[in-house]
Amino acid sequence: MIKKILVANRGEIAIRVIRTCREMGITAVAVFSEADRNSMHVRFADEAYLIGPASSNESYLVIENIIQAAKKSKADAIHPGYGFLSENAEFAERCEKEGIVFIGPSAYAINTMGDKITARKNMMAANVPVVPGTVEPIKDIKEAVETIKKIGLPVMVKASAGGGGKGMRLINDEKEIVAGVSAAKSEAKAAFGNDAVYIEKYINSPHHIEFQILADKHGHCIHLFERECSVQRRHQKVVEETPSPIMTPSVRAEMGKHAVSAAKAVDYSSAGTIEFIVDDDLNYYFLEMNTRLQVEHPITERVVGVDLVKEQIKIANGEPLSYKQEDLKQNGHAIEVRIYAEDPDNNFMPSPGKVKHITEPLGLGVRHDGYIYEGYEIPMHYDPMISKLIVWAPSRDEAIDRMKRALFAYKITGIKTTISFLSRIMNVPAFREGKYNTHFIQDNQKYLEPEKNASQKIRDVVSIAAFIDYLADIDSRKPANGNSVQQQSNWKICGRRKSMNRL
Amino acid sequence: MIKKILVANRGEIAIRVIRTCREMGITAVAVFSEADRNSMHVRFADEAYLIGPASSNESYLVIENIIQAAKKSKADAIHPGYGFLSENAEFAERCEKEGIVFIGPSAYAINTMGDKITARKNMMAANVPVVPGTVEPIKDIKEAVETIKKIGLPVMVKASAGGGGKGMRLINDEKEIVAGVSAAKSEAKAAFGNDAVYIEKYINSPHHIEFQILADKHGHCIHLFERECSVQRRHQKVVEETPSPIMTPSVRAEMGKHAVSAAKAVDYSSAGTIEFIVDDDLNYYFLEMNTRLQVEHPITERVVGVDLVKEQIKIANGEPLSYKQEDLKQNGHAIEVRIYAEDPDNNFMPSPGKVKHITEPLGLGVRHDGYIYEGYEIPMHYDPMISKLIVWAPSRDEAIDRMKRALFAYKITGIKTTISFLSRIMNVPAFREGKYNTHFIQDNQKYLEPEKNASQKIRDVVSIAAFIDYLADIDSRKPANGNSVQQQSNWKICGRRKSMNRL
Amino acid sequence: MSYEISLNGQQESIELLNKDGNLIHISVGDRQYHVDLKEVEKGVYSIILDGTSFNVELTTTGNKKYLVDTLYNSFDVEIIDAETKYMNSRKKDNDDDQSFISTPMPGKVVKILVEEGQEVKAGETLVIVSAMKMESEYKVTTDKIVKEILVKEGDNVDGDQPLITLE
Amino acid sequence: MSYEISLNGQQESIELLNKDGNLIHISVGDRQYHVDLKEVEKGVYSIILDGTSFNVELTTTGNKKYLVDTLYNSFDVEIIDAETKYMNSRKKDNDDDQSFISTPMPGKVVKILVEEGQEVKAGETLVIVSAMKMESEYKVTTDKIVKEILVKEGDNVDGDQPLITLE
Repeated sequence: MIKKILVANRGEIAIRVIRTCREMGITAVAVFSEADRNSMHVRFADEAYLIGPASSNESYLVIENIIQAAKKSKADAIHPGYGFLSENAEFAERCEKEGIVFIGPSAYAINTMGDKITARKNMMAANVPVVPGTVEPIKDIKEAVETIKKIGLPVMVKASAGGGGKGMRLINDEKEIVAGVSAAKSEAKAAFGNDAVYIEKYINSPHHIEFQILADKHGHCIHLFERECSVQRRHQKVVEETPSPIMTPSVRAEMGKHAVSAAKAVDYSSAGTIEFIVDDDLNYYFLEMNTRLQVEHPITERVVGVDLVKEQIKIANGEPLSYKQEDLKQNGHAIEVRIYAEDPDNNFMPSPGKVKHITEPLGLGVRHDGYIYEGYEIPMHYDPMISKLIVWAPSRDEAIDRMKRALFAYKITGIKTTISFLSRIMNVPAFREGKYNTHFIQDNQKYLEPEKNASQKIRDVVSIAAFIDYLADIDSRKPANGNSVQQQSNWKICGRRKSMNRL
Repeated sequence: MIKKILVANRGEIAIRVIRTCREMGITAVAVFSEADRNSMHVRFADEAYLIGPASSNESYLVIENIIQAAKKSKADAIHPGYGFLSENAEFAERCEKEGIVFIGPSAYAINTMGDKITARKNMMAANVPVVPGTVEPIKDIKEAVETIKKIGLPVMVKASAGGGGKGMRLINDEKEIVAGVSAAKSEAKAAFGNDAVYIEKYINSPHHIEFQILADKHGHCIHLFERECSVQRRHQKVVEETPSPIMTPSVRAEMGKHAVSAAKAVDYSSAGTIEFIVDDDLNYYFLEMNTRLQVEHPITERVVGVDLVKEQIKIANGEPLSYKQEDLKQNGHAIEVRIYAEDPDNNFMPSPGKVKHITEPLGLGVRHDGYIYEGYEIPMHYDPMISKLIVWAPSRDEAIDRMKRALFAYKITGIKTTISFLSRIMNVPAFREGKYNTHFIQDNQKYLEPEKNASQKIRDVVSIAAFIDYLADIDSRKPANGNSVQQQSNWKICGRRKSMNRL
Repeated sequence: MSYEISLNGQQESIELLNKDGNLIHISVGDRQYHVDLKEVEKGVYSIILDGTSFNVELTTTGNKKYLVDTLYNSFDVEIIDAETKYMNSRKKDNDDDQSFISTPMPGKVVKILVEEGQEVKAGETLVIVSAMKMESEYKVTTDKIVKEILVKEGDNVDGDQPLITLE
Repeated sequence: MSYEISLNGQQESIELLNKDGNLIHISVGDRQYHVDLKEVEKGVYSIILDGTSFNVELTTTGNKKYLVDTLYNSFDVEIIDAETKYMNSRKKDNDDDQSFISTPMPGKVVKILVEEGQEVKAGETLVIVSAMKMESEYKVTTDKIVKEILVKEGDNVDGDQPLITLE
């Protein structure tokens, strides 16, 4: 039985894992770099051990240091969170060798899913659909034409040796095939000295939809439905929701079965995610598997009613799954947004620094998972994500309204954050209608520009507040009149007396 | 259509109502007394109007002032929250006369349910079970004996003119009837000069279970299941949960039907609560109706998935109910605790004052509805409740674990609060087993005493922190050495340099 | 330099032996500790001792006096330096003597039941103060004479503010 | 006394006309306001103007300079008194001249691409600084000579700290 867990992570995910440990009566051990002595996960844990300098290459990523901290604290198990060592097969192996339970899948599963080509082959063997295309290079135009006809249009022809868009041709129409392949080949030849190309099905308006799975060590595996993650910036997810606005019950059931098959194909245990690329007609293809907890796991927790970290720990303990597939259903709608310490009005420039004031949005249907506090200096060494806001409501429309309300009331001063950008996303018509794909952010730039116009009244209110603060500040610095009791501002005392009279 | 709502309340309930207004695109108007200029509801609302001095008799309870603020702000409707004017029929009538929508039931329903005897008669007419007993005084012993046999033992014989326990006799056994009634009569005669008594069924181990109902203006009425509210101190609820641990599906269905009948008997519309007294055998009797939103409404919201304030507003708008009875089900388990600014280790002495620091417990399954903030001076004029913590989990056991975790992480310094007392309740065996009634707190005093023993280590850690703070404070007060750059503590600078070297 | 520290009334010696950044070597009574101590927010200390993480929050309650909260407990702590020792020795004589009536928290004076110059018996209620919808009665512990009444009915009063002086 | 105030670069006069407790009569440009203004937390103001409730949060960004956040917008505000006016008039001559390279936020110097004394062309990158897993390049805006390099690769730097001086 696991009695003590070392959380090999920092930030919001460390705190999130510790909360579940506490509910299960498990002692939680934090580890921290020298830059994180003040971090909330250190204060929040039952125990805390220093594991090295600020740079994660010298601390959170050093297997040896984590293992030493686990031994020193006599932890039975390690939860890796996400990022850092969470998908490192060597770390999982090392834990096993040291007799420490790694709360995650086997090194074999991590390795197999970690390599794109091996994963693709395994998935094809398990009858999980993958993006149609050729893995081996094609040299012959005739062979290319046949392959393209088999895959179906549109396709992308790509230089095998290529990169940077060179030797790439999108083919939409049958008439373009010969010319397109030829052009790609000659361009590839010119650019890389090699005219081999391969062919891949082109997904016109791709959706990123992933399925959460849970698998125990007794061969049971279930899925916890999908998450729609198509709102992305620089390939980073910004907003996630479940259910997906484009999903149908039959496709959901089918994709869920394929997700379970995918996990079973690598003898998976623990929580994991199967990512699919999906087109507008709901054709879907395996993209990759994340062999760990995801940042966006809370929306599944809210809609399905399962604590995923608790299930991970129970699975690691060797217990069978607490739920059967038929026990699970999706209840209502959940949306998550990720808040970054970045300046959305200045090309998303990172904004580490000292947090001055936080107003957290709470209330019905709102979950806030964060780690910063007032006076905390956000280190520049780590990921800029500072919190996640998760809302739930019976319907998607109500969930959007609730997210707008929560973002409206969410205020962090001292650093720049993406809160205003996220608010604007909620107001984009395509988002409200649920009609969006991974091109969402570039397609909707005009809605996402910062609002530059403030009314004269608001501008004047701002001026007034700053001016009064300035006057009060001057006043408080005035030298004392020799009488120490009178050191306090006369102006302030006068104000206070007057307001007492009003009472 | 309601476009602007004045919230005639303060504290957490004002903020809770404003949140829903915002989700519905409705402008929220706050009102405040002179003691509440700094209160969060004033800061949180779109508009705010002063309605009088600190004393609620001169502000929040003055109908005229509220109406004037509503007119000034051009509010279409008033939400009364709970307490203050929420069950004041005169206020509901005045709103109607002024053409302002009162978000609550009719003055008729408030009046009828507000008078205990009228309510009892109405409920009997509607076939809702009431506590068996006689309303009219009984003079004759023979009549008394017959009545008691009809009601069934045990009964309480009470002096009609009485009070303070005089002329009261509990009768458990048939043999005691004649002697008991005689004794009660002669005691009543001696104490009050009047030997009339009445007889009431005695509920040995009473449970307080209430049903949430919603009724629209089109004759539809549904119930949203029960809340168990038996954990009480001085007749004030402390912990509420849903479902009730003693409830069965068939009794629930039957009580729900009676709750709907009760509401329909007074042509009820809006949200309301039917309170029942229930014995260990699940015999239940109508106690009273609360014709308003309850403090504990969030546990129903969480388990049933309905925003009760939103439904109130929609009903006030004349819309039909959004839900049918068969749409609703209880999903998982929710518990609420109320946090008071009282010192549980000192006979629950009120503890107004200035809040120094707050650490809010958040994360999966936790809702925190409060209104205080760091630096806020809690006024002495109003109710000492400062916040509510609501948790949800799939099962009751997990919900208790989650509540323990949340209370563990919940910290308010500067004032005394009941957080530690609530933690102790979660650890009482009778609570964990779900076997408790309204005698819970007096029956479990030994579990609820403050923990006096802290380990030597914790005591020393406390001493060390205070001592270091004291030294740092002395150090920071040392006069400058003439050199203004050196005004900062040499000791601190030295410490900082050294820790920079460590980095 | 060695000080005394009083924790919930129990007094012990305390001495800072060494300090290197946030690493502190300190003795309390006859026990020595090496702790990693940081003030992470104003008055909030994060302390790591032998791997265990403690959160300690201080509220200043007077000169050299603190209310200290840990996750489970609250403690009254006082630092006893030479000055405090001197003050304490002087105060001792009058310590059990009640020279005024006050309330521990802010409130509103509801009723004053005595007049200046009146003799009052031990246990007699002098004043009723309400806070947060609750009324509390304040009594004398020994027989006294009411010297001065410093407030009137309806007044708002602070915590620990003298309301009625006695002799 | 009348001051000037600059809000996102737009300058207007501002004058406190009267103050009675938290009730303030004030003029901004040619507009007059009666506002109920309270500092409810340090640097956080609650303002009620004609019934509308505003929350305004101030962060001091320099001498007489504020970053002011409302629920929807952020503003750079500067109070312009006689001293500031004098300083501004003196500074104007050198204003468009870039005399050093700095970063707007704290970070770590990843790479320095120039040497002291080196001539650099407009648009040339002098230094790369990383923060939060993102690297940013800092360039010169006009042709310059590198005067002094104040940091080395691997150094942690604060926001607005001069890294390389130019002439």
